[in-house]
Amino acid sequence: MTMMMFRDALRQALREEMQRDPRVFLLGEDIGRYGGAYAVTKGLLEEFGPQRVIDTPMSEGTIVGAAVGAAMTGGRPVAEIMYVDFLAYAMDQLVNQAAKIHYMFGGQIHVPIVVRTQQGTGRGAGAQHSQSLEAWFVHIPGLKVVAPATPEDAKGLLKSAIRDGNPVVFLEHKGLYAIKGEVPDHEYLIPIGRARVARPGSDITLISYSRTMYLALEAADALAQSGIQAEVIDLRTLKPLDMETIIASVKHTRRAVVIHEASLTAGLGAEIASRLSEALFGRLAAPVRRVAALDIPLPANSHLEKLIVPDTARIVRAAQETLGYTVKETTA
Amino acid sequence: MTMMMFRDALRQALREEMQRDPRVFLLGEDIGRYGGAYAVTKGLLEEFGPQRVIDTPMSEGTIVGAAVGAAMTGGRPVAEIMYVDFLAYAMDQLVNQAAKIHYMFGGQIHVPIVVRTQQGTGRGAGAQHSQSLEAWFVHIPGLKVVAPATPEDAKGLLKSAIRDGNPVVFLEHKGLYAIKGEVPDHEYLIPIGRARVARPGSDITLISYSRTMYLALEAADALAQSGIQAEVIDLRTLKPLDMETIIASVKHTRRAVVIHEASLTAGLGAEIASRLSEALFGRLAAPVRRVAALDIPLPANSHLEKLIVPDTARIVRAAQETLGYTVKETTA
Amino acid sequence: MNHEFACQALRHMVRIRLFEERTLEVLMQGKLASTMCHVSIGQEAVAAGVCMAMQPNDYITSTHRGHGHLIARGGDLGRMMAELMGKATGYCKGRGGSMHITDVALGHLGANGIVGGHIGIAVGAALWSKLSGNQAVTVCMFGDGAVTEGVFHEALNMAAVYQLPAVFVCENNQYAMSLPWTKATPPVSFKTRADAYATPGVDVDGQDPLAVYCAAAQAIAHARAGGGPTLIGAHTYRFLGHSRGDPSAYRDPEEERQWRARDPIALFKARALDEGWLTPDDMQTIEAEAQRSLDEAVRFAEESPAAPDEVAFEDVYFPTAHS
Amino acid sequence: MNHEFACQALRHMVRIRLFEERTLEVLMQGKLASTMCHVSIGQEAVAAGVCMAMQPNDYITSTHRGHGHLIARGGDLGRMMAELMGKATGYCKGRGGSMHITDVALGHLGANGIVGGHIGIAVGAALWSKLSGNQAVTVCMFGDGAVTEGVFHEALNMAAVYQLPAVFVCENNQYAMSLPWTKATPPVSFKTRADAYATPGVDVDGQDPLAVYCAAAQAIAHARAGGGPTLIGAHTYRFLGHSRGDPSAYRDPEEERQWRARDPIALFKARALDEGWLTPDDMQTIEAEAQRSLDEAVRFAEESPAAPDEVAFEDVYFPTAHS
Ligand SMILES: Cc1ncc(C[n+]2csc(CCOP(=O)(O)OP(=O)(O)O)c2C)c(N)n1
Ligand SMILES: Cc1ncc(C[n+]2csc(CCOP(=O)(O)OP(=O)(O)O)c2C)c(N)n1
Ligand SMILES: [Mg+2]
Ligand SMILES: [Mg+2]
Repeated sequence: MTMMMFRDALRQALREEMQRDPRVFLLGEDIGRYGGAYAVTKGLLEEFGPQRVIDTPMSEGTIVGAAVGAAMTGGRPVAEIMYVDFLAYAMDQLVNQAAKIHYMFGGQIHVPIVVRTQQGTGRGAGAQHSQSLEAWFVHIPGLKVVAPATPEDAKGLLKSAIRDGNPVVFLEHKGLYAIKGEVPDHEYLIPIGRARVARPGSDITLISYSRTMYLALEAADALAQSGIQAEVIDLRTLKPLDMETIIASVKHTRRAVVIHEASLTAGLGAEIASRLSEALFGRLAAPVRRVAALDIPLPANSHLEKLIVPDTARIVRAAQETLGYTVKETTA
Repeated sequence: MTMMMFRDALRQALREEMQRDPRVFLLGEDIGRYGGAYAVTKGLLEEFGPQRVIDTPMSEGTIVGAAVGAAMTGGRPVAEIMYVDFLAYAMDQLVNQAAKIHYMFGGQIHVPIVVRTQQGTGRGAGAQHSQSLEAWFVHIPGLKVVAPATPEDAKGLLKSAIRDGNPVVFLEHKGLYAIKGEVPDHEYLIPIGRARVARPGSDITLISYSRTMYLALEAADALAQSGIQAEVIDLRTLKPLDMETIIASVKHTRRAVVIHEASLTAGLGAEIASRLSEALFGRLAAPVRRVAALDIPLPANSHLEKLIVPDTARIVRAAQETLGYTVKETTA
Repeated sequence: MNHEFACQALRHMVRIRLFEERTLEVLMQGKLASTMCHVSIGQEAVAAGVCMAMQPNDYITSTHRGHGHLIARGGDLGRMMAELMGKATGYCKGRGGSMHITDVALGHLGANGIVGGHIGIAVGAALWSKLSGNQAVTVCMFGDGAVTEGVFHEALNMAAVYQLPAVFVCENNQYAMSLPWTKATPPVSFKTRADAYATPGVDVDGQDPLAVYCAAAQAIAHARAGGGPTLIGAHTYRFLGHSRGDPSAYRDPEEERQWRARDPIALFKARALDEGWLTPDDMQTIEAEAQRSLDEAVRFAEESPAAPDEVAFEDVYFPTAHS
Repeated sequence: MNHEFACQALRHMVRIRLFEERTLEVLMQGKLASTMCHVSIGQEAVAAGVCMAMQPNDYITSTHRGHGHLIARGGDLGRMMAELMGKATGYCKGRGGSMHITDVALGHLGANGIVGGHIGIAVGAALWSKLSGNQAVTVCMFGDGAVTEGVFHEALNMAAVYQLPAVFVCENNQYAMSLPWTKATPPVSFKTRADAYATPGVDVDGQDPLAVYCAAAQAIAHARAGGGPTLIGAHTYRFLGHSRGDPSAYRDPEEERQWRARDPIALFKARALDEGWLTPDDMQTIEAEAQRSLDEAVRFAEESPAAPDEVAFEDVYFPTAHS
């Protein structure tokens, strides 16, 4: 194992896959000499040359469109879109094209692309640079969606995404690039579609992904001080959802809190909460709680931003309320 | 009251608002001489002239962008996007601009636009012309989202949307334009944000909107034959959700099925189901069921299409299962 | 101009015309599986001229009005008709219909229902050719409506920046649904539009397969030689409505009359006779053969089983073993 | 060229320069509320020249690098600095920061964080001017990066089709982040790019406020008279990195040196002396006054209360009584 930053783990994945498979290439804005806005691709231009690391003009729609076309004809493109917010320019290419081509054309062809992008809060970057839009992608059949929290998972999942035969939206978090974690020294893959128990516990399940996993772990620490053992699940893949792992945990704990940085309403938490409520009906000790961003755009102001998104205190509070929950009497 | 088609009710709304307020104007593709792909604007060019009914080039992004700019400077634009699928080209303008400007610019300015569009299945129109994307819009703070089912509501809600000071996504259903219903003769508005009980009942609540309201009513008819009284709710507005009306009904019936044509996963049904499960925890007789499209793109084949989206039979079955539900024993 | 070339050009045009006339009949009989169907009657010379200039390993991307592109590329009429009727033997298993009709084995990367939606895909195919050295040229067909979508600009720019082997062919049939070209965009030639990307641009008579062929052949050769993209504006006319039930009330009947007088098939036949490229016998043979192929195609399609229910549920994801 | 004009031009440029230098200091002190901040040092002549050509009722849309546009439009330095520091007295209640800084009362329709995101908005403002007859012209400022976004094309086309009173000004500072203009797009003048829309296009020296002013004034007059849009390419250079922490390692130091030798303020001062537009005293007065305004602005901002928590929760929706 080697300790490394999230961004370095991603870079290792890209490098290894580019070495392994000559069809793999990268395209995006400022990914070459600049090394990417968040320094993920630093050095890859120098290593692989401008045929494999392609700086594009500012044309997000056609970056994704070109990735689709290259994938349909034999390439294995990994496109970088600097902020998920800018994918708003490329939704046709991602949703109407990439996600549907395999089905629409009768299975004749498939679209193995990875769209790496970056989302979330933490930098006071404002309404147009801080969104978390995973729910959009999770809603679309034909896409896969991945959102790793640790360097190890980031590397293993990015490698799997590159080898996958389908369009994968790979969501990084702007606040995680510099975090460090152990990464295995040998070659490995993390399978798409499998969640991970990040911390075992028996009293309540905290369901998290991407940056919120760290908040959930902190909350679990805090809860442990009052003797509560929280189990933390790191989803890792958002589509397909690993409901098996989630349900197995909540079956046991009978209490769950889902945490995400995306807006509450119609966020991924709703999907998980409703699946849990259905699967474990009558067996939950309290309703599934969602700790999410308020339904408010994000201010370009680090202090105000913090008021909108989940923090450890809100998770702890939600967990405590869930643990102290008693069914109110029906007053029909 | 006058019997009229959905499209005619929409046209009346546009006409009345254009007569009332000289700032109201329409823009979109083929809305002038052609009268709109679904004939909603027929005759309005002749009546109001090319300054108020503006045929645009094919540029969905800039249609919405131009609406935003016109609204910021005093106009009251109503943009038509022919299919919701094509809004994929305009997500930046709708989501990063229209939805955020009021907040982002400190409340200095607001963006009173209506984006009328059309969605749903029923015509075997294929993967790129049949989506139902309401969940995308409902997820975005700053937008309002409306999806009427009846001509009366269509007219009253469109008038309210035009008078609203915020961006409103107005979702019509391609299968509803020719349905008929009574429309009041006097001027009226239907408020944004209020659901309607479309059929009272006491045994189970069917929560529907847009075209699925008719399926829910049919299902209620079928259920009535075996003595089950289903209450049908027509949401009408999807953002903000009228949870008060929904909860009031389900508190009473203790059973609910949410029905929509959008894909199941991360669809609006998840939001409603999780809010219900939380609000009425311990008071539901069965889990909230979702009857939605399968997570599959839509085939350009009317027969196959029907296999993917909800129909009356599926709703009846879900209702019956909900009514016959018994909590399974925990097998931990 | 040799005899064989003329035979082929006429053959393509006639097959397209007959296929689409037959499609309209089948549609009127209620036998199509989708409501989406757009025919290109009047525009056949563009598809014929362009596809004849292509090599077997080249790629083409197509539009909602794409029957002609697939036919001229060598598409099987039976599988096409089967696709339109939603049959199991259709190109897309009866799941794509007219608007997504595709034969990937022919380098056809799909008809597309989003106007402009495939233009980026064409850039990507051409990019991969450049990166992999596969020697293919990608031809991107699109309508005049797509010219005003942002992707047109992004794609032309990107193809020009990377000097990609791509040829962009605008089938300017003068209308995007009801919007006349003259109201969609200022009166600017495709040559001038291409100048904005420092790339060759040319305007050709889209009613003349030979003119289209020459422009396309030159552009394709230029692209294959590493010279980068070309923009071709092929000026043509859609003889019928945008789709079923569109009486084209927004068009001037006199304009329609004038364009109909320039039917590409009639013009080509007259010229071929004049120039001695073809005899009346040749033409009759071609037309009879096309007729027979169509009869057979329709029979094949009608006798094919409907797409079974399972087809609705397959192919959402490509199976991946790796992870 | 009169004395007053020169005073104003210099005043604008100096205020912008000082504001941004001060912004960088404040940023280094950790006093900005957002991490997003882009300065336009080196490009001041463009903002000055353009805004001086505008009338009070005109509109302007701005970019992520927009301090200069708002200052030259008459923005209050104190409220601007307060906005950057996240103060309650800021233009956007401390919620917009540098990238969304806006004074709507000045016809400023917002700085925008999405490259190209405001170009459609400019079209809409100009469209409403045409429909309402409000006599305003809308000036749309954008960077070279935006030129390759699809919206640029859609907007130019739509403005040209409707002959809208809009002026599109590309502040071509030679780089979009690390991407040089020469690699973003083929070497084509803005004149030629405008030809694609049959609309006037002009390339000007963006280091010369007078040249920019003349081009903008002509374009604005043309637009106001109903002549439709103009595309202006103002060629300039960003002296510093894209944003904090960008050492511009992708640039040739020799190139930087050459451009720095063309500092718009130094150039203008030299010329103003030469031509007798301004005396050294005039200049000193202008600079001292600007310095004072900045000191005051910073004091105002620092003394202002931080945006209270409630600000985070307000203004998601505009209150509507009607329904
Ligand atoms: C993005 C998008 N906008 C609108 C439509 C609806 N539509 C389908 S074809 C068409 C006209 C297209 O015109 P053109 O590109 O000239 O092709 P033509 O139909 O003339 O062959 C329109 C508006 C669409 N399919 N996609
Ligand atoms: C749609 C979009 N893509 C990418 C970015 C990230 N980004 C911000 S500024 C910038 C460069 C913009 O270049 P240009 O338009 O020339 O303006 P400049 O920064 O040079 O003033 C980039 C890539 C963005 N904000 N929006
Ligand atoms: Mg056309
Ligand atoms: Mg620039």
